[in-house]
Amino acid sequence: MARNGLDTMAERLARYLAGRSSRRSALARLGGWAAAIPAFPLLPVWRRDARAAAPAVPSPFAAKAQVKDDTKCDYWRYCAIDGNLCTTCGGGVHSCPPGTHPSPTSWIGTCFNPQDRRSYLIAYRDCCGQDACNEQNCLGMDGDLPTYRPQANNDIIWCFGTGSLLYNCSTAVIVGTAE
Amino acid sequence: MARNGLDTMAERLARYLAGRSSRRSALARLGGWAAAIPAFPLLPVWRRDARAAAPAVPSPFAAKAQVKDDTKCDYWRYCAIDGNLCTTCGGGVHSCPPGTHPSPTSWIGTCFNPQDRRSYLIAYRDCCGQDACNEQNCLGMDGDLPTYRPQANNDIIWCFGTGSLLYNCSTAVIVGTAE
Amino acid sequence: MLADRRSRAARRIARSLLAATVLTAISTYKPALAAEPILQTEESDVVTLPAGGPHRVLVEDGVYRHSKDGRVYVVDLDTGRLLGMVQAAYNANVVADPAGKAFYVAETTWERGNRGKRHDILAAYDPRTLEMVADIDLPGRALITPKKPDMAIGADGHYVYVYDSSPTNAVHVYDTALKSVVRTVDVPGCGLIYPWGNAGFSSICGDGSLANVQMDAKGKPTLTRTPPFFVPDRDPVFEHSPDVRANGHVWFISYSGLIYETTLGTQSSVAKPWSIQEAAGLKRASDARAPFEVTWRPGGWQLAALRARDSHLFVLMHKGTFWTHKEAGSELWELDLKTHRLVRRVPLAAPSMMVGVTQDAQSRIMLTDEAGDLVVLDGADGKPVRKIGALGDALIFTAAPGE
Amino acid sequence: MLADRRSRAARRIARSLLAATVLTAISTYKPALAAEPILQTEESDVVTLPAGGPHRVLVEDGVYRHSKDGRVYVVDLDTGRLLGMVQAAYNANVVADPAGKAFYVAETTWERGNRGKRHDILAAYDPRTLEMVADIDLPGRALITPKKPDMAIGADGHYVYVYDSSPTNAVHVYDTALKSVVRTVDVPGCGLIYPWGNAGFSSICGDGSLANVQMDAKGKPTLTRTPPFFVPDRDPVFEHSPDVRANGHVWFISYSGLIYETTLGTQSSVAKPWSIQEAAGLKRASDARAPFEVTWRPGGWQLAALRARDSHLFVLMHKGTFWTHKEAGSELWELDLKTHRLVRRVPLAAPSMMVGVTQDAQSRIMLTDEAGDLVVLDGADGKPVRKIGALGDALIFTAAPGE
Repeated sequence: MARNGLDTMAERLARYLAGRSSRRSALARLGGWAAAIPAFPLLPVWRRDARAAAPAVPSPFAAKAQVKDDTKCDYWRYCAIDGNLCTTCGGGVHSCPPGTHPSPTSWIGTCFNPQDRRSYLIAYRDCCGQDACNEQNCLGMDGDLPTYRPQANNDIIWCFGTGSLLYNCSTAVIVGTAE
Repeated sequence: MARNGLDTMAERLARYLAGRSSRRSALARLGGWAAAIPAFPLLPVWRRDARAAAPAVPSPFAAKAQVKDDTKCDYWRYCAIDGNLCTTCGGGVHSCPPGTHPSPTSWIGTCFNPQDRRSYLIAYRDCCGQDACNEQNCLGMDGDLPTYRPQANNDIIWCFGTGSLLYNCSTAVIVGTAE
Repeated sequence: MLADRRSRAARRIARSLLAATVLTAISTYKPALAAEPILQTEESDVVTLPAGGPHRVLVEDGVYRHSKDGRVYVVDLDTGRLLGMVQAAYNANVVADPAGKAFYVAETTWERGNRGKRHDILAAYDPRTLEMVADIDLPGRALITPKKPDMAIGADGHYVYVYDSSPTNAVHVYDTALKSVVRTVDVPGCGLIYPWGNAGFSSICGDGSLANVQMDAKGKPTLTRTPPFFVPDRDPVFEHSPDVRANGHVWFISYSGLIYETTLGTQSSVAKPWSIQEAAGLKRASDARAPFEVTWRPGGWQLAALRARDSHLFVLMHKGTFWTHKEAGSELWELDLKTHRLVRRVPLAAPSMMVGVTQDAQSRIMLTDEAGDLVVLDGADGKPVRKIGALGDALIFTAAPGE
Repeated sequence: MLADRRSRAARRIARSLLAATVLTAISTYKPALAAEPILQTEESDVVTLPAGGPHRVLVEDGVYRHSKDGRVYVVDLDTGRLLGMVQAAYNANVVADPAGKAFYVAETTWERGNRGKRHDILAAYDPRTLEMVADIDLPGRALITPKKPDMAIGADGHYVYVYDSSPTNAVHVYDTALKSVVRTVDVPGCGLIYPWGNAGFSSICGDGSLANVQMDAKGKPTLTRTPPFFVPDRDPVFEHSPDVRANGHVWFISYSGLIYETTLGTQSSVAKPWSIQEAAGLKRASDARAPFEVTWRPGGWQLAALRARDSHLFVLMHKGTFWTHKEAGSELWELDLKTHRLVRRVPLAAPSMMVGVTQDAQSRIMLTDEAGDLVVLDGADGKPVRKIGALGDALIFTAAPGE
């Protein structure tokens, strides 16, 4: 019954990098892990030729999102964030505040940018090493699944591999398009 | 220049038990440590025969104090307390909440009881081992001196000898009269 | 006047001597004339709680803003008083022994606060003295904003289960008699712990199935799987679905409001789901395939609580679209799990992320609000009983006796 | 599907492999077509601060309600932005290197949070990366609700001094070049640290005198005492009396409002005191001998701040009796220390326990309030500049460049 180590690792890796899907429905934001163990994944698919048929606004969050102020909860990338915005804690939208470290792993959401009307894969990388930065706290729930689907859950402390796993704030990093 | 260990210990002990004074002024609440190193102290002097000439209300706090509700900041014994009332944290006026431990040492204030119009020596013994109990927080300043007079200072964490020195709440224990 | 640097040991000795002397001095002092109208001198002591009743509950405070200082409060719902607290550091979990003999906290610290060696800890407490009766290091634990089913206890209190996920999904089995972890059971692709019987638990798997683990007398586990009974991408079930650990009965609640009555065991069985909204005379709510539909939906953190004696379920409900499953409830809906009918809708004075209920005849409902209050309602009619103001910072779940 | 219990080491290895793999995968990925109107993929990074100006300050948050999680905030007063934070656990203290090369935090942790081995720590930080450049254990430190003079740094930044009091009063001398404690100086009967020059400090003693410590080139200390210059029982001087560490100038402020201008050194000299209230055209305030007199009095926590360039003192004042020395100020009084005259009374929008000031020509005044806001006023006229809302829980003191 035991599984070999590489399989297990590949499966775990798949979870952390999950969210690969070319479907244009709301389901696109949900990870592909449950479907199967994929071949060793590199990065999300990036299909430029699907650009012409951009999806309609895919979620209630996206319908109200803005693209100008990344220190506010309704900024488009924060459709599935849970925690303190690093942009208000001394960091940036993809930068950790000084004195903290970005988690090399993260969970992945899919957010719709109302400006170019594309959906992007967003890695919510936590910045770790100091206790909570208590500036702007936000909770986006688009596509957030329970922890039995860890790749799509925003309650897990995504601080693996950063030394101490104390959670300070969250970034929202574009890692690909979701088309 | 070195002092022998016993002297130092005696001096420290004196600080913790300080406040011995038979003067009936507001000064009575201030410790006797600075005056000299006393003979090895036992407990505060208790002079019954001074009873007849009880002092007038000795401080602004005492003038407004009440004797009925020990969960309120204006309870007479809290004239010089600083912190969370153990009476609101699962303890009592001289009892620590379960899971915490009373400090064997404390600082000493002198509070006036408006009911019997006597002044008592009050040991503010901290209860230690859990982080702050955040119920009723009070700050009495009667006779509170800076930390260079530790026996009369309410900012020191009086948790020596209790394992961890995390401060949970404060009790106000009658240890003698101040007459 | 100048002494040179002294050893720490010497200071320690001096300190303990000092402490001992002062204690002795104080405790041998007695007032000479007890008849005098002078307040007696007192000795310091520590409260030991009397045996608790059904309204003495545990409330976990996640303290999100200062998560190193999470704690568990012991609260008397009848007086509204805080009876004591223990540390529950950094995304901790707590479970109570079914017979009330102890409670257990799984927590995590680093030796230098935010750095240094990590300790994943299981601490056991005497519920009357709140003194630790065990304090061991676990092989690890999952660091997740705490959900109740990240930790569980068997029906007879012998095993405590602690969920781990770094890096593989596993459950550490702590033996409360031996005071040590006796087994780690891998549950690949699955998470959370819903206990059944004395030595069994089930986990929810990423494909919508259940993994059922039974341990034999030696603690050796056997795992079985059910077929998938829900589609996680479309309408996942909440982690905080309420259960009765003694008989392994769980009512899994989905984001859209479906209830899957489940009997756990080596062959867990799941009944056909029914809709909370339909039970209330409304239309069944949409799932992720129609996310824009606004209707009453379940949501919150500990969003549901079960009163086993009459099979009543209390669920926090709010009006919103799909993907609002963590929104605080503006109403509390009471449902009869046997008849699948709504008993009552209780509008809340303030939105609540949490609901708990005591199991006794005069049951009490517990809610919270943004200010960290613990709001107590009468379990019979949902009427307000009292508000325990500012009990904590982020009250996230409760544990009531016998639940 | 069941794997038996695995060793922790194996999990660790798997975990680090995993992390390394993911990092590599991400960092080698580059967008193929930069010209396309598609938002570029990004890499995660960590902010390094540019060199700071005079308005980049440190603010200590004592977090009284969760004191294990005290912290020091780095704040830009011009933008009102939080630039970063570092841990400052349990009654910590912070001092900044006079040239801005580093800052130092003295803090205390227990390995299991509220229990286990205690660590008294001195951590040094790079002020632009907020990375630790030293992290050593101290022989001990005093656990006191933090006052600024519980820790100090010499004028050239070579020595950092940490006050200890358990059980004897002593000062640990940390050598910032050697990154270790090189000396512990006992100051029996005295407390607090007011530095002067590169290798000297004074402490206030319980009888109202000063102890002056000078260390020679080898760090060997010599101690001298001044005669008492105040009566502590009657009118003690505040711990948070402001100083200029470079030249050892301190203005000791008494509870009643007397100011003792003092030049520290091996032979510290104290000038005849003058009254804040008299400087404002009022009557000199009573001391402990007449405690009921209600008048304007100094009070708060960091209740006074000094702007060295024009010798202006800012003091928080409130109306009250004696024994109200920790009451928050309802006005800020600005005094000229050379002429002993009141410059300005600034009524505050909310009472403040803390005042700080920056040392530059466009100086800023920092205040706080019950909500943990950092309120910024113009140092020229006391007019509001901005409010940094809810910066922390209990802002207790500030450290501005060059103070």
